[in-house]
Amino acid sequence: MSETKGLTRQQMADRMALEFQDGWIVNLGVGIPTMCSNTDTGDRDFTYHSENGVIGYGGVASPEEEDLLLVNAGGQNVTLKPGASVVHHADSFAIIRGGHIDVTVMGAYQVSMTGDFANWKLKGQKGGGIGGAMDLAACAKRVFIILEHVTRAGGPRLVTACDLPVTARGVVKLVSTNYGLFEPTGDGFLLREIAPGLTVDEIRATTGGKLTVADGLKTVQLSR
Amino acid sequence: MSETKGLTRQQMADRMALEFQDGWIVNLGVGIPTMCSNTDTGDRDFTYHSENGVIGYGGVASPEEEDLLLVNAGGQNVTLKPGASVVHHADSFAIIRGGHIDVTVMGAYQVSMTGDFANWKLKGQKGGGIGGAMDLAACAKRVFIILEHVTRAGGPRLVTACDLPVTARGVVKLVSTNYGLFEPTGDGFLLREIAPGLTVDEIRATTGGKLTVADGLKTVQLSR
Amino acid sequence: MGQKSKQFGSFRESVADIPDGSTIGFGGFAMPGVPFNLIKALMEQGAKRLTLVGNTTGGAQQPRMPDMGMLVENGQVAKVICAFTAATRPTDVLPFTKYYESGEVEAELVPQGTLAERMRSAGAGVPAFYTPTAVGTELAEGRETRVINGREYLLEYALKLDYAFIRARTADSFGNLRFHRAQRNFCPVMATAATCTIVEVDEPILPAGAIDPDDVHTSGIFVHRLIQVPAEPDGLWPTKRQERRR
Amino acid sequence: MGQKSKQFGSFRESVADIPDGSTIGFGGFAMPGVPFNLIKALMEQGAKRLTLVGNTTGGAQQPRMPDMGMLVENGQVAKVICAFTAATRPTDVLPFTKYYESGEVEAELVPQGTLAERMRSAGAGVPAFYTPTAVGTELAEGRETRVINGREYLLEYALKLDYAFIRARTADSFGNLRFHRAQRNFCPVMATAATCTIVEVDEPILPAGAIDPDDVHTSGIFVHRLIQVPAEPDGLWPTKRQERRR
Repeated sequence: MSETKGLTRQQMADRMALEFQDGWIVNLGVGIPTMCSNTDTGDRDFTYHSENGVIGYGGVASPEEEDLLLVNAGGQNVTLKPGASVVHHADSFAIIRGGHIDVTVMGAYQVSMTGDFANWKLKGQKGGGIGGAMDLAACAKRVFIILEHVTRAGGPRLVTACDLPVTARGVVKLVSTNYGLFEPTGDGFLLREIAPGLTVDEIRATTGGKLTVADGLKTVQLSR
Repeated sequence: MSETKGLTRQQMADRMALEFQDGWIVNLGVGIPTMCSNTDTGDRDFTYHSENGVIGYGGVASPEEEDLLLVNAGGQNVTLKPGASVVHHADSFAIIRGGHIDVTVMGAYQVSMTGDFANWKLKGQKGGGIGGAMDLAACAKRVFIILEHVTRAGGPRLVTACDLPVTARGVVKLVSTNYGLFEPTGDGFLLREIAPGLTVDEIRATTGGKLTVADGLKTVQLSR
Repeated sequence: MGQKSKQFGSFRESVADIPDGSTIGFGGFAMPGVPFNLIKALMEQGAKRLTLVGNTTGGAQQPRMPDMGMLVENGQVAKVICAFTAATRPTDVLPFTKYYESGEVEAELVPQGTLAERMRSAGAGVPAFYTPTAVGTELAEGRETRVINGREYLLEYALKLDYAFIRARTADSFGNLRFHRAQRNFCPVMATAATCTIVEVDEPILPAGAIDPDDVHTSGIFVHRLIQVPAEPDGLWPTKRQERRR
Repeated sequence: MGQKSKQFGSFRESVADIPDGSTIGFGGFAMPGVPFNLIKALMEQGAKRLTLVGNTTGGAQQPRMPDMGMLVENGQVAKVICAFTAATRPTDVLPFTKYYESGEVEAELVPQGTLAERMRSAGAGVPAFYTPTAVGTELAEGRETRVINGREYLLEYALKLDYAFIRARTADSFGNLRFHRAQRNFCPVMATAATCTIVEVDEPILPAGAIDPDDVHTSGIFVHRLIQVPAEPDGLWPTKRQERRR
């Protein structure tokens, strides 16, 4: 990915992870969302669920810890936390579809001001990569998205309406970008926190729909 | 139960059990059907499935073998055969509904000539006892019924049409009574084997619909 | 995987907040898996107008242990949803029958497999499914059916629970459970269908991680409250059934 | 519990009778649970016009092990049903893509949870169910939906398999299986959906009864053929993935 303004990828993940509440069951998508598990959340502790039925996985396994038959949804060899368990795929998605996941964090190409998002298919592509994204998007209690604020061409990813095929409609509650923290409001986006070094005008210029700004707008606090 | 002509309860069960093929997955209802597990079937061996998720149970437990948390669908403390396993209720009925049970043997109040049967509700009763009977009846590969040939009042139990609420329609393949072995044919019953001491005329007089008799009618062979 | 302890010190505390009008599922099939101690605590707690979900209202067997029927007799129940409102053998009259026949308590009779699947569906986010069970019977009268690939099926809806009361052999502090033999029955299914699952546990509660992840029957993500059953006579345990007289 | 042995001497024999036009499910998610040896045997066996069901057509990872995509490349496949016809990261081009884009092979793209539930339904005798997944998306266009309790759901149908190819850690001679960690994934679900389940097993096959009944993951009633995987190089085993380059 090209050099970008504002937050680093890890910082975007860190900001998102600070929203998680103690005891939450969390599903992290591949890529930047996975970095949420690196965040120091103090006393708060979570249960990480993976689509392949691993409940309670921990960090990426060191070479000595590695078990070739223990992977997360990204195919990484991981460890297990005390209290972990394993179920089969139908039971794993029963957990997802049944609304037992407190939050899913995913990457996306676009998020719309009505909370739609697109992350499974490029323009003009035949087929695509859905994986568990549509189940998670439709069924998790909260859908959080992490993405770069602008495309490589400089266009917005927070848009009035997705022009790529959507993954689910009206579900996105919170978006963390390198420019700040946003909520879709129906007719635009609420800027809740701004990244250091960015201005509201810069953000407004690169965001679809109406940009509203939170009262007493805070800067994203960085621990690293 | 009152004294009856023809086969004993164990003999009715024995005759039915001889129909089972090696390797079948068998579900036996409470009462006479359970006695099928006492039958000597020679080299043929079966897997007994119980509604509560016990797959591969064996005989009733002796006092030394007894495990209070191991019961069959009749609530009897049973043993397990080598290769047994346990699943929960939804998975147990997934086995039933999914057509994985080769035969279910049940008791009944009535069987009709079209293969309907009734075994969950008495006349005028409010509510009833369905248990797993409707699932088994609708979904097992074969439904076999064991019952006394006539009611206490002397009326038929093999009837032209059930006047009790049915458990399922058109499913009964074979009926073992104290008078013999029968198949519902649509417009009556085919007498496949006759119990020692009974006559075709006696059976015809106590059976609903047309009674047809198998070519070269055999007598039920008894091992006890 | 969360700081809050799921362990409760007493059955009384574990059911204290259950409001009137709750829908509660009760694990158990015959003796195994029945949460005797939680039922007893709920009788003392006194919540009213409850909807009870379970295999049977109970009471046909001796010795009689706490069962759904006792909550009915205690005046706490508006409705039961179960696979038996009468005993398997018609000559066994259940204590429940007179309350049902008088109209004091409502009942919804559901085939056992449909009952299990309706709760499984509630836990699995499936609002409705089709089943061949009960097609052509009194239970299907006036209800929606559909022909799929030439066979007729009945539409059934998910059945959500506010609480599940279940019993397990082993638990760890995260709430992972193991059941012994036929104790499993409805228990894991109800745990997934309930907003709050309360478990009475036969053995001392183990530290998280003491159960191998491959050997967990019900994940702790479905379990909210754990109480170890004390030794008799303080705790209620399964007992040998008396033989029926013929 | 039956006299006939389920143990086969070779992978070749275990797939010998698979006819052209079969629908075959392949367990596995990333490396764990993929039946590498059965896939290899099926490539040698040569059955044609197959419908393959699995999470992905494979081929994006290095080292490449036998996967559904290789059967496609081998000219044996009419259709795939899976959750990915493209890789998660758009820059990874799957070998499958050119066969799909040219129209040589058909594909049905199904959300992963819907795919698992459709097979679970096939095994569980549920012909169709409703799910919120994919409502409002391209996948729902022209399809039947229904509003239940104010929310819109999509109707999905059961997906039956003729064969399931899966991999397990442990088996007994009755066919009871245990999986190690993430090896479980689709394997138990496909076993219930298939007319014939063929299992490649990591460890020597145990006598019936060697696995505690409480610890069985998949009952032998769902398993028809067992073959132990030989040591390398005769047998194919999971290997460490190469790190991706950024």
